[in-house]
Amino acid sequence: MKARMSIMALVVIISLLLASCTPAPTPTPVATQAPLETQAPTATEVQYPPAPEYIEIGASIPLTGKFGSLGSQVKVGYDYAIADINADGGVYVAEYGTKIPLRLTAYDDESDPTKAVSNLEKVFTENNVVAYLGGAASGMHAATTAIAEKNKVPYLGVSFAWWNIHQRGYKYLFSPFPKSPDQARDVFKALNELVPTKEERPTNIAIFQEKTDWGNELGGLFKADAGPAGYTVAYYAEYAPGTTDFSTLIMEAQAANADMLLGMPNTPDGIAIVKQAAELGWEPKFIMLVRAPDAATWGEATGTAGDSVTMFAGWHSGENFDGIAEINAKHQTDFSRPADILVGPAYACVQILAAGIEKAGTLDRDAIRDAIAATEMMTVMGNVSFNADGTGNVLNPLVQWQDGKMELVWPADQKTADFVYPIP
Amino acid sequence: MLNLENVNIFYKELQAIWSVSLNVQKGEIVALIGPNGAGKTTLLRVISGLHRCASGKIDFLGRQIEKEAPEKIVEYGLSQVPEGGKIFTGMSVLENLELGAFVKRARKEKNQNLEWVYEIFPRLAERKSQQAGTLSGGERQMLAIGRALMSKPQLLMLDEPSFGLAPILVERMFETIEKINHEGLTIFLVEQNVQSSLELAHRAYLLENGRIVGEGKGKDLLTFESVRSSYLG
Amino acid sequence: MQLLTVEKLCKSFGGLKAINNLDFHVNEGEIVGIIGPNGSGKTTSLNLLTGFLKPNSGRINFRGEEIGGLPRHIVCQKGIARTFQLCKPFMDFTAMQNVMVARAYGRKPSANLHIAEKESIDILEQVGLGSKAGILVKDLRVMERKRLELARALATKPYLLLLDELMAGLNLTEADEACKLINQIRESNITIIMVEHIVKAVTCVSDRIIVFNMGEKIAEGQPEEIVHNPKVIEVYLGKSHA
Amino acid sequence: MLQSLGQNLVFGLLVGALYGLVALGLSLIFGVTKFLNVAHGELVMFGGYASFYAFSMLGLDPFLSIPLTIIILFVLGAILYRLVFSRTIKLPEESKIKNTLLVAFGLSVIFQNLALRFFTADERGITTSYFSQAFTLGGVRFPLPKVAILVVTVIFLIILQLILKKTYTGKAIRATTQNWEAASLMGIDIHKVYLLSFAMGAALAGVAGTLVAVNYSIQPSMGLGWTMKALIVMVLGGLGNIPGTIIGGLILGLTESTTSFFISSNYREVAGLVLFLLVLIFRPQGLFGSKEA
Amino acid sequence: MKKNNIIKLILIIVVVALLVVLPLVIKNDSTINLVILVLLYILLASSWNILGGYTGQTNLGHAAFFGVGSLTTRLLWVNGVPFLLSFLAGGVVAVILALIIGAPAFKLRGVYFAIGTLALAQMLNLTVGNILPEMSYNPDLANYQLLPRYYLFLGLTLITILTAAILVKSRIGLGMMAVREGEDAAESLGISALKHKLIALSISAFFAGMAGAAFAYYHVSFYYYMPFGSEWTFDPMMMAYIGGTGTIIGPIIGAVFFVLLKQLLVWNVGEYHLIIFGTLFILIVLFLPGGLVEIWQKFRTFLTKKTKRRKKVLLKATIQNEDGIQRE
Repeated sequence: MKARMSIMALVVIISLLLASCTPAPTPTPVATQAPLETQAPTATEVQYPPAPEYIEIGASIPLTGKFGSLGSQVKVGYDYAIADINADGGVYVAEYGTKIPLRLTAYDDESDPTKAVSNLEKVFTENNVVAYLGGAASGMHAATTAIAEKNKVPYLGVSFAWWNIHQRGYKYLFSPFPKSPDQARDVFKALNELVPTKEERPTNIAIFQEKTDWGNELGGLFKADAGPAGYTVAYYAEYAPGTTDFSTLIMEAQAANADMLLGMPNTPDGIAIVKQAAELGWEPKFIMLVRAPDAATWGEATGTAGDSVTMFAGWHSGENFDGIAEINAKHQTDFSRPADILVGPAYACVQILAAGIEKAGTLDRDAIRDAIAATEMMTVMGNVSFNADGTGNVLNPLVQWQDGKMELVWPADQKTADFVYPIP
Repeated sequence: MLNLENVNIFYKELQAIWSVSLNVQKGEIVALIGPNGAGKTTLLRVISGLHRCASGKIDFLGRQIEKEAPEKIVEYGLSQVPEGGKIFTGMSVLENLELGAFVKRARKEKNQNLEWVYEIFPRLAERKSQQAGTLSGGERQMLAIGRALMSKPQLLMLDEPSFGLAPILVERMFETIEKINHEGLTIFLVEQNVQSSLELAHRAYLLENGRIVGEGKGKDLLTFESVRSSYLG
Repeated sequence: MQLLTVEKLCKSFGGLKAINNLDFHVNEGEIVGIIGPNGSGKTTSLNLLTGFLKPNSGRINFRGEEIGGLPRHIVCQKGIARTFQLCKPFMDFTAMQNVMVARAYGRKPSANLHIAEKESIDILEQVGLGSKAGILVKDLRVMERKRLELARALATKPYLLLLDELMAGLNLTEADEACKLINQIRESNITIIMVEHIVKAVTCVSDRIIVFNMGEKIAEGQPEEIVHNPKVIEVYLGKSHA
Repeated sequence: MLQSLGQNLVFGLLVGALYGLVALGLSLIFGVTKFLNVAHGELVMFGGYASFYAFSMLGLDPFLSIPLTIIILFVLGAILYRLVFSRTIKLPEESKIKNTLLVAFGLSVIFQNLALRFFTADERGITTSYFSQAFTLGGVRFPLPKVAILVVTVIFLIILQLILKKTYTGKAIRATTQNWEAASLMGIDIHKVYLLSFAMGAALAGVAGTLVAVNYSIQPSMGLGWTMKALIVMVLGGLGNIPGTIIGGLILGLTESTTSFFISSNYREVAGLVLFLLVLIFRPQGLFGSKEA
Repeated sequence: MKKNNIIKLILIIVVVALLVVLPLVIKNDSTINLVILVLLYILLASSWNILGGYTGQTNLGHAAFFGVGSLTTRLLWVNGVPFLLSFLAGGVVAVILALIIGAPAFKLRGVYFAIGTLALAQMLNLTVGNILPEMSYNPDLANYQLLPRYYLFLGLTLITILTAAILVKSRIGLGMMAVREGEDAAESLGISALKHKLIALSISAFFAGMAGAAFAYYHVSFYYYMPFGSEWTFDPMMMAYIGGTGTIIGPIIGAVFFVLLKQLLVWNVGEYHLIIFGTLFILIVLFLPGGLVEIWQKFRTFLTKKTKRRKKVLLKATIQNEDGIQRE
């Protein structure tokens, strides 16, 4: 009997092997590597190698789990951009002398970094992707960028402000998104510009630092930049992500006479913070939560408690760059609202990638990587160029929730509404 | 009133009762005696619908009940006082009694029945608000019987009412049973206490190893050698 | 020679005194029957002897050693084996595996499973289950399960074997077989205590019978004496019989 | 400092009442049926969404929509029992607990993903116009939504106790819990009792969900966290002990809030778990359970 | 019996040989990654099975041992301790944890044991998250190679299965199963239930810890608290139940089935895959309490019954025939 059981086991294992050998249901094009000995194009007749059917791009995006609401926005941005580019025939690749459409293979990682890592491995080996697009949230990027580096695949990611990850010497990582140092610097700069009278400004800062590596970084930067800008850190506290009760932190901030709150909570934590602050009667003049109000449902979920909360979104649908109007129109049809804040940066990623491929003129990953590194172009998020560490030089707009809507309030040349201060 | 015909009962694959037939007539006290493990409790469980019999017929007041759910059988007027009483220890005495009148038929006459039960067991009236778990062994048994009476049954089945009681209490218990019977209730009694139960019963059956091995008028059976041998050898 | 001596043993549950000042002893090579009606404390005393319960007070001396309150597996390793009133075989095991467990762990265990297996077959043969060694317990009949329970207890190589209502539920022929089996076991120098509800069940084999009622010893003696002891008859059949 | 501690304790108690309410349904179900329904957190989630949609689409105040939530979850509970859990009712206790644990685990996977499909991964929450109103007593603030937790919990505890103590149905439930065999000898249809208790437990989860949506936020993957809390509270209070469950919740709430006050808010959850493990080791029947139960 | 054993041995050798040459033949990283995932889950499910299946203690805190193993190995390795040493330390520390919590944990029975172990893993998860919130990176990313990691997993899995197979044939294994079948009876036969549970827990924890160690070596980047997550308990447990607890082959079949089915569903039904998966799982628990192994056994008994019946029918037919002939 046991022998037969082993036969069954064998059958199962063989079927496993077969299953893993068979390609994924979507037929994978045989992606020919770019031949290195590219012929110099002669003016008259050029013999191009057969072009691949698609330019394969891979991504792992948290569509479910705690970063699900961020990931869904990012996905929309990618999809819009790829659709737009493909509507035009795709990206011109000189090596093949033709336009090739982009194809994105994106898997949901359930906000689990381990799954994200295996997703990226999967698209790398199965789809032979030429580039990765990132998911959402710093903690997720922290895991996935290492895979890009390991596989030597250019990686473009937004929705993460973690600066330190760029200091690991990764060559393939690019992020056209405001980073922690920008955010820490700009929060005080914006505040000083928006509230010109010094006496009206808040003075005592409470910082609620999420106990994650990015939280640690940004919290420290807030603290360091506050003094020179003329502010005092009256209260600084760490909390573990997923905390549901912030009453102790809020009461201690209150006791320290803090009149301004800086933090980087994820969405559920952020909702809890503003609700509980209101319940406990803490009324800071200014609140900036870098990440939580990203969620499109923030206004609905927090009502008046979440009103006037500000954040650095990286982008806003009210910006006046080329292409935004079209994105908004499309988003309006699909979701009955202008584009969410992560749609633009995600869209820009694809723009940058397409430009990089076109400039490289080949599908060789290293060539694309070099082309992206040299980016200097207009995108839907304005002018983008990259520093040596892969961080982007991008606009860092300050966004504020007003009456259940997100408004751009700083810098002045882009603003869609006036800054509301102090919080009523 | 109650009629069992060729009832066979299995526990898993093991047969516990072999082709048992017996009957209880209206107004009677019938005793079922036999040593431990003879299958008496199993038989009662099957009559009450807690366990299914493999084959055979059980007829109560003209109804086939061998396939009925326990709650239906109570509704028809057949109540059982299970072995050890199985009172609801976490509830008060009164609540226990009220639960006895759970079936719709009895709910209407709840207060009337309650008085009747208090009359039979004045002790329960004294302790009505006490937690049932704090009662003594004898009181528990009274409560169990009282609870069964609350459903105003036509036939009352008692599974070892003398279990764990001091001799004086056993005597009183049997007196009470007789009294209840005099008030018109038919009684089917399962006992190990041979002497008292046979003196009380009009008729009796002797069950051994899942089979009926003797039957007769209560006092006749008392002198029946098989009873003696069944216990003492 | 006294193998087991119980002195002033007491055990109560809550307020209920299940065993009250119990004294008795068992000699080597004897078969002692313990009888009594339901709730008289037979099984409780058996549980006290085998470590399933801890006595409140009193002494249990076995082969010159105090064993009251020892963990039950230690009691077994010291040489007291028991069966359960409701058989507790390992249901997903074969008959052989059941016995092997006992042989591999009891007193003087055979650490080598091959040896244990061989010895187990012998024991199964001894109780008449030789042909059922490879059969799952699920598929055994009641009497066979009882035999298996016995085999398992024997496989622990006990000095003293405690049988809890082995005879209950057996018909006449089966009971006869059981008696034969017990006599046979006695021949291999194992002392036996039989706990039974029915007097008849122990008279055929016992050298001595102890009668319990309400947690106390009410009578002790030869089987014939016990059957005619008025106290015993009263306990079982009521006063008028006595 | 002292005032701050007072505020902390009050919040601990108010939040603890919510823990108690979340655990109440689980405890009721476990006590009567011995089902370990680890999909309880998902029922809480459904309750939250029910009142969220009642609020955002019908404009119904969350506290007024509680009856609606109860009905929806009651029906859902009854369906779940009939379709899934009733199939395990005849198993012996140990394997019943194990099997229902596994089944419920599968259910929670299904529920989470259904919620994801129908409600999206977005965070939702209910913020009423009066949410930030509070009254102050001795310098300690009592915000209305948090006070509402306590009020609602007490109301439902009383309702549940009244049902259990005063009605025939409730007595039938208690009787079945204590001894199902004797209960069926009383003429009680125990399957009906099981169905009813399961549905009632689900309805209580729904009420808790409303309070979670009002005080925190809801999203499809929120279930496990609340199930964990409910399990802890249930054991703290003694399995199946109804008032004990609420007290267990209060104790957990207080432990968490004092931990954040005296040690660090990072360890508030850990402290709850440590307390739980200590209770398990030294008083496995729970703080208020009796040994027999 | 003997012939069966030979067939069995040949089969095992073939399977092992196939797995050994697999990465040499299929040079596709994602296939190797998938097989590694299967091996990891076989490791976890088989190790869970030693306590959960063979000794009958429903342990919901398996992730604690997995996590502690990965934490130890990764920390030591990242901080420069030689790999082999840090690798073994993972298993050792898991056993130490098992011994510390074993005695108090086994005071608990049934549901209390299950919830208690669940709480323990959750507690470690949160604490580790508090103390080590940082992402852990592979210290030597440039030289990352998949092949040695594959063989590490393969070797470890084989050792685990072999250990389990030897264990259940041994005296201790017999004792463990006896404890599962009935603690009272087992103790009355001289078995110390506590001792056997502790042994089972330690072995189970050791292999879970080693799985964690291999995980730490395999993964490029992860958060230290992640391997403590409850999914590392529930998934392997589900696999063991799907395959059949208390058997050697069960967790293996379960893990293969689980991972493959999930992948197939992801490919074919996309967003609904977990809903279908959950439904299938519930159906298996409700209607196949013995797991997939039981299907096989049922099928076998069905077959034998059928052949027996056929033989009987044949026999009857012959007799009738003979009758017929006689009548003629």
